[in-house]
Amino acid sequence: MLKHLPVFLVLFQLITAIIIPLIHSLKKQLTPVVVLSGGLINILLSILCLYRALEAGPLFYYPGGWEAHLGIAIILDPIAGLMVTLFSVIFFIILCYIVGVGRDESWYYCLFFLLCASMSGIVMAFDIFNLFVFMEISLITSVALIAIKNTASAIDGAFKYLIINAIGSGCILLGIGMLYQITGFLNLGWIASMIDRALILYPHVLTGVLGLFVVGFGIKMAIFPLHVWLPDAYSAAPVPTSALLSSLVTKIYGIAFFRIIYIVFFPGISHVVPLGSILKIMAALAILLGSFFAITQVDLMRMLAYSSVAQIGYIVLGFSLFTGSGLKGAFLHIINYAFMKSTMFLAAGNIIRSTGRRDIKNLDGLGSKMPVTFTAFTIAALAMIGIPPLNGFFSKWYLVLGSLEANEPVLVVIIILSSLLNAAYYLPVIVRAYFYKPAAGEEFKVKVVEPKMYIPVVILGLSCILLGLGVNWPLKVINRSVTLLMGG
Amino acid sequence: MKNLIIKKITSILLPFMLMYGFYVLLHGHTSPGGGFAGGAILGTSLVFFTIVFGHRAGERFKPRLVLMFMVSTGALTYIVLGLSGIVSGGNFLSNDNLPFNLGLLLETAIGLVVASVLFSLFLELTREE
Amino acid sequence: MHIMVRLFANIHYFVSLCLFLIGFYTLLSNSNLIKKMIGLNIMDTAVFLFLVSVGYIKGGKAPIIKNGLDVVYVNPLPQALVLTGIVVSFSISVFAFALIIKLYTIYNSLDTVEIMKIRSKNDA
Amino acid sequence: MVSPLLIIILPFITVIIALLINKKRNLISMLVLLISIIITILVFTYFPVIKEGRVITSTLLEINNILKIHFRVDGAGFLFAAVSSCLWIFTIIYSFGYMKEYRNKYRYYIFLILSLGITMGVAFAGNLLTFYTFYELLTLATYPLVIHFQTEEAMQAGKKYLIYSLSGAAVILLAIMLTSFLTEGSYLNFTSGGVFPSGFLKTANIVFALLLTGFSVKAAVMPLHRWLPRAMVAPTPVSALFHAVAVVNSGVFGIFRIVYYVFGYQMVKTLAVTRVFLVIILITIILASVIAFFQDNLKRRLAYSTISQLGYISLGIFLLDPRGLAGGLYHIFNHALLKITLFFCAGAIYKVTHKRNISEMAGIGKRMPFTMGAFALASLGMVGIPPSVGFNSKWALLSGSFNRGSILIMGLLLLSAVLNAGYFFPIVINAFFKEETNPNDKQQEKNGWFEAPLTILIPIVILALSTIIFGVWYDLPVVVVEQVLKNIF
Repeated sequence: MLKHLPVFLVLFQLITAIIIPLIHSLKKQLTPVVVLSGGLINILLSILCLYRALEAGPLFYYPGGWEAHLGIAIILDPIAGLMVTLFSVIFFIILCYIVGVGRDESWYYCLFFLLCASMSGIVMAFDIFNLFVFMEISLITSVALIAIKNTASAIDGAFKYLIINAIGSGCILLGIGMLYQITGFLNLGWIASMIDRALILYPHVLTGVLGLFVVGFGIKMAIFPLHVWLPDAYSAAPVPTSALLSSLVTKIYGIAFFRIIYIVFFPGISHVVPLGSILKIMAALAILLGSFFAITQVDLMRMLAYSSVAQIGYIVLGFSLFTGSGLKGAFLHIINYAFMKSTMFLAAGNIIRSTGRRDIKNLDGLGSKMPVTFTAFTIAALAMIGIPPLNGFFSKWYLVLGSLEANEPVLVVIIILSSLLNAAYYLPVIVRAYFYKPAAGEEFKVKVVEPKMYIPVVILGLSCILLGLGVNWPLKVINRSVTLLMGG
Repeated sequence: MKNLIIKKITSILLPFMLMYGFYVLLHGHTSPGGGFAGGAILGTSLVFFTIVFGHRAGERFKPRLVLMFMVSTGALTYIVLGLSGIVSGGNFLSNDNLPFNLGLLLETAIGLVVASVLFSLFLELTREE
Repeated sequence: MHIMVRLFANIHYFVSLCLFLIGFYTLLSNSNLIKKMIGLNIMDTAVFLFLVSVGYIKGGKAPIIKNGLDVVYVNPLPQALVLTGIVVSFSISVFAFALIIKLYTIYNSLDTVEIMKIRSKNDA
Repeated sequence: MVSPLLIIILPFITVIIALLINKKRNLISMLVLLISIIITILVFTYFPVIKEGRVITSTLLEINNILKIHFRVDGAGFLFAAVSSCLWIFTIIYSFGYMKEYRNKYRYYIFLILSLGITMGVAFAGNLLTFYTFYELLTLATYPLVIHFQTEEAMQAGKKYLIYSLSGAAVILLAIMLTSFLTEGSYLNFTSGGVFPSGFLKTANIVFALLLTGFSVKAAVMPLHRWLPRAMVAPTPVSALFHAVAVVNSGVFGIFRIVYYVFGYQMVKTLAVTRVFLVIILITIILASVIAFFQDNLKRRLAYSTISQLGYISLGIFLLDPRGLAGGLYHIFNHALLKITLFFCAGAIYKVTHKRNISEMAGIGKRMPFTMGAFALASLGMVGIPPSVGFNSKWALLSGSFNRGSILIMGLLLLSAVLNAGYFFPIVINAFFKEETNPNDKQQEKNGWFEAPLTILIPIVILALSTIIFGVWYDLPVVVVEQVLKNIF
């Protein structure tokens, strides 16, 4: 039965998504129980997936029994297992937060599970078209998750998100069609086997495909010049949505993109297009300019959103170095970032919920009012800056090592500089909250934050420390993934 | 719409539209067509009906709840049918060892989902606040 | 002359490229939300045209295998792609229109420029 | 004898306990005192081992070849740890009196003890990365202490402190990463004689320059010193402790570690950066003394004096000579003892009379004879007059530069001693032999002594006496430093 695990995982998420509204309309009290137990089983299943992937190597699965070159292909390798596990863990904690906040929206949960299913699909898809379908599901569900807030700014942001990402989807679909035309396959493995011939026969078409993919996936990942939709959408979305979208969803598009790049294009394409350099430049710009934009923001949520633009830069940078350490750094940063950013977003959510304020300037003296939330926020921020025992440091370490291996000292300086920039926009928030006194007439009327709202935040914050001290464990899995991608 | 001619023609056409929809749906596995096309025709005919006879008529049977159940049942049926492939020893959705024609049943489930989704989307979008 | 011949032979690709660009231009140049959606749909259609033409074989039949007959079929895979693509584009359009309706009820306008004006006025 | 880990962890545990007993906040200061005494005792349990010349190493957490939290207890680390932890006790007692009427005492004590643990971490760090970790944490843990009063000025000073320190740390990190890349990750543990591979001379220069720049920020070498005088807005015990002992010494200690344990003095001799840095240090020593001469604010004058004195320590390290290094290490001990006394005196004066400026302190010696007496003793030490403790290090430094054959350095050292005398003695003379200039002062009406409370006065007196006691009986530093020298040379 272990053979069917990947399908079971996705199906379980889909079924949960479907039955939640049904159960909600039948018996309202049951909804949180179903949601939380669904999340837990989800974690168990995904850990099982990871275990299977680590124990017995990559598992290929063909629904319907069609062979690889015709049918849908699903892969369960360490990358997929790792991502699925990471996703389900973060997902569960955010679910706890939503249940704690007490959103009485069965559709919200339904969409969350749908998003989860599509994410699992994206990381496990081994044929491009299947990947595309799952990406579209996740696009629509994420837009719905933003628009569900039903405020003017949320709908504005959602619309922007939808339109721009739809353009990206169009580009990707066109690219898939062109790739299919010149290679005759949709399965990544088969395309890879044809790519050498295609490179000789149709180098220009392949360049076009690559351009379409970079634009399409770039929009979805929100890499620097294509990030315009992100700040509006994330800052207006409901807090759990932005936590999930920012911390994981965009990164998983990155995984999908670079899986294609590594399996299909790398290293042959570098004779035709300087892909690595283009991506590196984009990443470096994202890191620097994202941080600069973040410094200028006055709204807490917008600041966090721009910081995600910068952080995506790190991940793209790590992948586009095409070195072992760079890849390690990228994977590690995906994991660490998921914990850091969801901590920050949920903490920001608590802050906004209990004070009704979003401006950084108005948070003076809040630290003593909401000590638990703010401690978690501080830990995550310090991790972002890259203070050693915390997890953010280690991913930066590997990114720097990767840049050195790739002989790119400029990138090293950029990474170090950006940690300083991170400090420049996170530390003022913390310092203001702890050490400034609220201006006269601006004293807080803080609503009580209940434990069920801050416990998820605390767990996430603690995991930032634990992941820092226990880097060994994710690194083991990451090493496997890296050898897989580097083809060694 | 108050135009008598349109109403009459619609009431004549509607059964044929539904029939054609079912035809496309049920023959999807052996000829062009299938669950999505058939479901779309079915859903469109319902939309057509609602446009002509008004929202009241369309929403007569508490359609939101019913439609939600139909969507859910369709999707669940699809999943259960797919799982039957695993039960019979093959892969998910595999048709090899099954005593019945999986394709037809799957198309039916898809048609159900598509038709009800289409109709419910129309109802939601045109709902007067 | 040679180029014209080649162009004519690949006219579907050329048309789909033109359609894609027209759609893209429409999407970017119009401030009306509905027109933007029309542009997006034209773009999608261009992609579908491209995909279908990839799999088309002249004189090919619908790809349904009947026993004993040996005829030329068109490639079914691109058709499956297009079908899925249509579903996706349909759902995106519906969703976008739902959002447009919401925006219209909030701002009473379909024009992005006007919406921006109203927003900045509200913010100030 | 315990693992160094326990010493480092203990303050963190204390913080957790302190958070738990949140209700009885008065207990916290006592708890903090108790813990710091325990830590001091634990540190001194290493003394027999150090005396035998053994080095204890232990690895806490081996993430992989590159990232390893590693501890090393050797003579130099012991010296730094012992000096810091002893002075910490005095500072806490002093704080009882000094901080009495200020707000946020709770936060103050918590961060004070936290910084102690982190300083112990700096002292016992066994490789560059561990060192960097604690070095960075030290910045963060001392920040709340620097801005303790939360005035606009304090916030600005804190901002400056953070910017300087974090930038310095970033430069260090860059260098560490380069080193780790060059050595393929596995040779970052401190070893006497150095671990840096000899093959890459050009890169070694870059890395060395980066490391020196980074550590110079906290060691307040001249162009990077600007945060230190600004940070004097902190409460006096904090200024005393951090800007005489912990923070600045961590920078100097970092320089020591990289020179002797990462690059090795043989290699440092060949590097071009060394000469440049030596010149910068000499300029720092003289220039800071000159600037100190023109400061009227007592704490600022002490701050500039600190910058100059830290230059001595760096100089001792950079003489690359056993006698010179001994001088530098002695001076860590001596300077800490002397400067903390001076700062405590300044704090006591401010506490009683609310005077900050030297020009207002005329005749104050008659009112506060103990405080000013202690100040005078410490000033003697600062100048380096024999019975006091400061003499030993200056003598060693002089003989070190003599060994090196550099008349210029010897001359500059003597000049600097004269300058020291020039800016310390006027304060003392002013205080004892001039008439009070401010007759409207409230204290004027009452005659007689006007000393600070006992919790302030006792640490001052003990420290001042110990400057003489250690001047006469100098075994403790000598024994330790001898082992360090034996280990290195």
